[in-house]
Amino acid sequence: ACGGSAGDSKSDSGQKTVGFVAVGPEGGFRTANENDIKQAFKDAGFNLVYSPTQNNDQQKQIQAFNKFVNDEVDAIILSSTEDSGWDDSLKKAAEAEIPVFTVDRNVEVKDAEAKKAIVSHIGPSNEWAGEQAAERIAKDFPNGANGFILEGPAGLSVVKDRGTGWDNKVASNIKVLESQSANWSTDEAKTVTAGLLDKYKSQNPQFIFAQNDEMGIGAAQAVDAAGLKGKVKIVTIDGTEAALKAVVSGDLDYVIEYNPIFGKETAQAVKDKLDGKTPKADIQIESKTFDAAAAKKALDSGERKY
Amino acid sequence: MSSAAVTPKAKKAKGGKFDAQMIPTIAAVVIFILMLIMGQVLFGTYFRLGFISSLFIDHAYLIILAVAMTLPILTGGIDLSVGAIVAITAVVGMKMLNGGTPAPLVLIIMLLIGAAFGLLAGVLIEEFNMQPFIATLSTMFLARGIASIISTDSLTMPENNSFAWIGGEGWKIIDNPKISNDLSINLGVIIALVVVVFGYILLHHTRTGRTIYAIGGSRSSAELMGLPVKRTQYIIYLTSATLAALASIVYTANIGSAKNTVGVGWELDAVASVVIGGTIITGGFGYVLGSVLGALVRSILEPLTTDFGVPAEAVQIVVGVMILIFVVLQRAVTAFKKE
Amino acid sequence: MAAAEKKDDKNNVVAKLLGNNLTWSVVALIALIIICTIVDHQFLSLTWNKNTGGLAGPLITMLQESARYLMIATGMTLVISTAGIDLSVGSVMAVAGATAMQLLTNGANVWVAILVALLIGLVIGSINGVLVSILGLQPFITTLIMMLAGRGVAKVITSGENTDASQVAGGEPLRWMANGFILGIPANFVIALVIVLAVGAVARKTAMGMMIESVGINQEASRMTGINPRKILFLVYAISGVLAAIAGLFATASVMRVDVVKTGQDLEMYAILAVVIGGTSLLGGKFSLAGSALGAVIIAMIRKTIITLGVDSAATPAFFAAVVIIICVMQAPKVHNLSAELKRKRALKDSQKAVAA
Amino acid sequence: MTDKQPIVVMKGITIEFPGVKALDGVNLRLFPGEVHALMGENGAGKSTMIKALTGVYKIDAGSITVDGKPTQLNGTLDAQNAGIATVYQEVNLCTNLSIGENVMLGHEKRGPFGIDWKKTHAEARKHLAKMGLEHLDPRAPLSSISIAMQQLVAIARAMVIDAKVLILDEPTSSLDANEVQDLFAIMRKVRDSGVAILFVSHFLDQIYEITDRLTILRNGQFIKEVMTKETPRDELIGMMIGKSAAELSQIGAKKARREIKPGEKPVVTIKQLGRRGQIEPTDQDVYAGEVVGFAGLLGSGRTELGRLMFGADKPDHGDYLLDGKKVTIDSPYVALKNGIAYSTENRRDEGIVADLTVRQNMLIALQAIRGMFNPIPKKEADEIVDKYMKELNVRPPDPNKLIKNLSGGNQQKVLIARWLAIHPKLLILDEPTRGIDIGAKAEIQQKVLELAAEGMGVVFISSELEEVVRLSDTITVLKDHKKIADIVNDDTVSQATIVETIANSGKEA
Ligand SMILES: Nc1ncnc2c1ncn2[C@@H]1O[C@H](COP(=O)(O)OP(=O)(O)OP(=O)(O)O)[C@@H](O)[C@H]1O
Ligand SMILES: Nc1ncnc2c1ncn2[C@@H]1O[C@H](COP(=O)(O)OP(=O)(O)OP(=O)(O)O)[C@@H](O)[C@H]1O
Ligand SMILES: [Mg+2]
Ligand SMILES: [Mg+2]
Repeated sequence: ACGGSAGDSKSDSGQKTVGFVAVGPEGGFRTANENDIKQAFKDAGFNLVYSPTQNNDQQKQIQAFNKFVNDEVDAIILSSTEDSGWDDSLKKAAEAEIPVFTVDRNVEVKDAEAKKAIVSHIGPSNEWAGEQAAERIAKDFPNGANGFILEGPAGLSVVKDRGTGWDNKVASNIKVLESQSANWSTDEAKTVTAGLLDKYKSQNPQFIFAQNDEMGIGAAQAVDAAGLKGKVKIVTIDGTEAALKAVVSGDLDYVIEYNPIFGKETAQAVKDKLDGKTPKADIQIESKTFDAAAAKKALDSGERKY
Repeated sequence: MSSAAVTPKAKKAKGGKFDAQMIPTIAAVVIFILMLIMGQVLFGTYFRLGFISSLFIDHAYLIILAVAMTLPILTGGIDLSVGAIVAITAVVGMKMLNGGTPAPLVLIIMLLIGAAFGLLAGVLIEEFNMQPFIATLSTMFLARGIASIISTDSLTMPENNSFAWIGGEGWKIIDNPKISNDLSINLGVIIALVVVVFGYILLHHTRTGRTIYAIGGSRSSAELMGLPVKRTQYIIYLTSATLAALASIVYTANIGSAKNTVGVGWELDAVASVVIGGTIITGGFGYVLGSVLGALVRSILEPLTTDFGVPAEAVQIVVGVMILIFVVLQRAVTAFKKE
Repeated sequence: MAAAEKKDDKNNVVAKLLGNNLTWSVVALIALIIICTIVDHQFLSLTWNKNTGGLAGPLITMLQESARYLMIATGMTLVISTAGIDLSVGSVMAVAGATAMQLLTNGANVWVAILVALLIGLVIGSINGVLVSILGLQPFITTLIMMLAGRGVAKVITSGENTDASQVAGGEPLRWMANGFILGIPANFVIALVIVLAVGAVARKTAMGMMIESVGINQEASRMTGINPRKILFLVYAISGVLAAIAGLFATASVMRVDVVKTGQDLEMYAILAVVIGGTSLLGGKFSLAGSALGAVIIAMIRKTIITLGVDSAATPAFFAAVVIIICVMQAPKVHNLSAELKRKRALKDSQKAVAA
Repeated sequence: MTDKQPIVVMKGITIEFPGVKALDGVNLRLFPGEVHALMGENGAGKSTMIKALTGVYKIDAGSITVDGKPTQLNGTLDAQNAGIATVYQEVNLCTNLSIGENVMLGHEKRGPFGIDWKKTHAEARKHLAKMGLEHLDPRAPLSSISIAMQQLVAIARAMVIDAKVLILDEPTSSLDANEVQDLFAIMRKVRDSGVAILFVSHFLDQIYEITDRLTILRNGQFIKEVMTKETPRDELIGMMIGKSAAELSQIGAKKARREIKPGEKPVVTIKQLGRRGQIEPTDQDVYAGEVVGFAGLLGSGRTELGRLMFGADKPDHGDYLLDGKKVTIDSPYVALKNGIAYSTENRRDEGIVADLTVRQNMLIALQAIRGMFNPIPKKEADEIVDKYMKELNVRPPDPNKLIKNLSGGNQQKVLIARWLAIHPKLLILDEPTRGIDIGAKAEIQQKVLELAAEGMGVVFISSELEEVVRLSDTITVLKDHKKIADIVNDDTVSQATIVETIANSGKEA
């Protein structure tokens, strides 16, 4: 996407410019997702202008969004760090008649004018993923069990959604001894888990629900170091390659995919809209779940992109 | 750079009070204008009124924070808590609005919370000998932590609230058919400009302001001169924290929602703005107007990296290098002038 | 008479101890351990873990985590002593970790990976050094820039991925460095301690320590005595870079995976806190490596306490801040001079009354 | 006179620092319309006494009465509000601000829109003019003027408040004779307006010229309060040093001139060495064992020439010859390596390393030239420190004290020890006796002569013509950043000769 044509807006050359308000590379899911979107739009013949933020700072995203409106791009893809706070910007987009497509995270809009700007939402569901985790633990331990939850940084909406999903479906005989944040980090998850295993040794913890793969892998190492491999089952969300391998090797019990590969779908929706069609308002991306067998099959197939 | 060479000449012509201390600030002006011109020439959108409008509307908060940060930095201190104060005041304010508290009262309480953290920082610094860096780092953790304890939800503003008026669309001064050519302004920008004027008057036309510079020159001298150093230090941290609360008001009003994670890293953006504007981090020299320009320069870095299509992984490197070039250039100009 | 003198002596020792920052750091450390033990009676228990061939228990994991803080706090101490600051250590950790992990996954020999990671740390530290010493840029802003750019470099190295080398064969030495044990004690802690002692020995047995302090106290006066302040400044930033790279290896080797965003994030702040808790002033001058080492362990201990107490994750920053504020307030001269000050005031009042009468 | 009521009464003042009792039951009375001098050797406690009166230090015992009211001074602000204006021993101004602002800080003239800078500057100009500084632009940065000028600015600042008490701690130590006279004229005017002046100086001539009353301190102890007129010099010196004046080591009249043998090579020769804006290209020889005095008015360029010869500033013109060989001296390190040392006139900013100990301050230069990784063996270090602590009589005799806690004069001695420790071939001393008590001054002068006798080349820069004439073999006279004369200091030369030289060359130019 190296080119200075961002401002050439609705140029006669025919190539449409799409602004991508992104989160930026932060490993795992995000990098796979954004690379896929970039590639898909390139393949579809769009000029995609990519604008990442830092520290998940919504302010930088708002700035980028408003800039795209001023640049009069043909469409905006919004991968927001927050689900609210977009009303004003969306209103501007509506006024400028720029269609907006939200990806990954849906945004909440109150203003009727602003709502008009959003054409479709494309992405998998975080709540669904959390529910899957709860169901898996219920299946693993029909007689009940004790365990921990490793959360992302307090306050992110992904963390809340995955937590809500878990709460929706968690069985009554499953007891969460403690929820701790490990900041999405492998390394921190290892420390935190080691601490929790020490602390709750007497209560015989049997499961860990890690809200992302990175933390799950860290937890697995702590479990291994404590000599509890296999005795403590770890369920994670995301479905990165490293996590699938870990499922195969038995370090993790179960991985719920949060499918990042929906660039094609997004590009198609944009194309449809610009061609005058009306894409579906909610394009759900299907995600899979992996136990050891499924993970092995997926890895062997060589089709996974991340 | 041609601009750099021009500056000292312009300086000499004016003579008088116009001294070497102002060069970095002038360099900031020149470079800001050059960046705008570059953006316009290459991408054709930087002179659009819409771009200029959102540059100010979207960064009114940063301008306020830059002014706030200028005060402690002028004394050789720093206030790392501004970002976290934005978070806690935003969360509390939004909670109260949703609880039905009238907007004016909410505004006052937000400012008071900011002031309370400023007071705490002041006490830690002046009564317990903590260095400003550590004291405000502590209040930063504290404010951020309390904000998270209060709520980790994304809070949105209730409908039809007089609070939103501050940030709302404001007024279109020039209304063109195309939104990208509208020149608009909102109350947030006006507040920011008022804050700038306030900062200027405080620093250059009050004794407190001059004491701030004196402390930056030499705290012990200022003390021996019989200046009210302690009181001034309290004023500084109270003001910077209260202005941070004001920035929070402007920002939350603008986007209509709040969250405990808002403002992470903003203190560093504010510091970068202040430094780009020519204020020396060790204190004693600098101008509040420079900080404002610094905030604008800082704000324009991201659009430029986006338009140049800098690969995502390298964006931070490029932003870092741009600030570096900036600082080196200022340094070179200053050294050149000294010769 | 003699007894009175002895008592005076004792008072003096107590006063000296009370006035010493290290004392308060030790008190804080012990207090945290006691709190943890009250909440978790197993806290002090040590068991032998056959699995890892070392001791196991909460204190051991705490020491394991403290290794990286020891490294960055040591480098930071020297930098702060010159009245500078190094905000880039966290990012250097990420860069060094990313380098090592990326090299390993690309099939490089583990020793090569380690060496290159350290070299990268040295290079980034040296760039800081050159910018600060030769170009005369302000340390705060220079290393702030490096903190931003460094994280970008880490992302470039891994193409934005969180490179995972845990499955790579041959990474054993690196893994051992972070997870292994020497005589039952965590290897990384032992390595860190040895490095701290080595730096301390070099600083204090040669004139390096004094020259660093001298530059921090009065750069111009130092220049006039024939010291080359530029050389000193360059040196401390370079050292800080290398030590941060070691910390980065500890952090990534612990899970054999780099996290481009999270590895080393915010750790510059922890390092600075450790240094300040250890009694080195941010204004430069006299430094205490022992104090900083203690500070580093305290930081690890605070984090351990948070886990042990089960502090809600939302409340962790506030808890952290509260502990830091308490420690710093305890160290404030005003607080430990409180009784002396009251005594002085009383004596003064008495003497003035006597005069008036 | 005696029936006058004192405006300030300090009684039984005691101040203790960790390990030292700096003041022990000292009394002091200041009377309106009088100049009162605090007398005592370096470290006697004069500055500490002043800081007790201005609220910088808290007193441990005793009482302070101002205007008949018992007063608690908890800070400089309190003192200022009580009508006490102070000029401290070390210049305490803010170099980042303008001259005018420094004068007016805290007392800026205010209009309806905050500070009115026009009025403030005008006011500053007025106060500067009172000090004979009308030529200074109040808008110029303070850093653009010399320390001496800054001292005068500090005094101008002290006069801004309507003080009842004016304290001047060694204000004359960096002034030349003319400026001292100007200052005295002002002091008299102020005194006659009914202000009590507290004055500290190590120049007895000045004491007898300007003061009315003396309080003598020794080792932190109150010795006596006397009237100046009624106290002969010998008696005063006796009270100050605790032994009779006769015992004071005295150096004879003028030093016997060291003859330069024909064909003898100088240790250092500079040829047309100069630096734009600081000092015009200058020639100068210094022979082994020769003392070259630099004389000139304030701002004549003596310091600049000294710094250039030391490499503290890089020359942009000319050559440097050492023992006849051309060398490049472009940094203090190179100079020190080549055996050239320079003791600064700006002790606080360029001299002491405040937070290091006396011992470290003495050894640091030697260590620097030996290299960072080649530490001085402890035994050798101990010997050096021991030797100079004794030889220069540094007090307190504890090398492990932080140098910042020493009195000004003792700091100076430590710095001289620092340079002697490296055994230089050429020692440049810039105002080495500034702020030093009469006993120590004689010791230092004696030391200079000894060093010269041992074959060291010495450049002696001083604003006191008297000592320049007494110690030098050759006197280099500078004016307006240019060398104007080399005077061979034989028996015919006196202070007057030099004053004349300076005056005459002015006419020629
Ligand atoms: N802050 C301090 N801490 C410890 N000792 C101090 C401190 N300040 C001064 N002293 C000691 O108190 C004594 C008195 O010092 P003071 O500065 O009052 O001397 P002085 O009479 O002004 O000498 P001089 O003529 O050299 O200026 C000295 O022995 C000095 O070492
Ligand atoms: N005519 C002048 N007006 C203003 N400043 C001057 C003037 N001449 C010299 N100065 C400044 O005064 C300072 C002192 O000059 P210099 O060090 O050469 O004097 P000096 O002869 O060593 O006198 P001293 O050491 O007694 O101050 C220099 O910084 C110089 O810039
Ligand atoms: Mg004194
Ligand atoms: Mg001089």
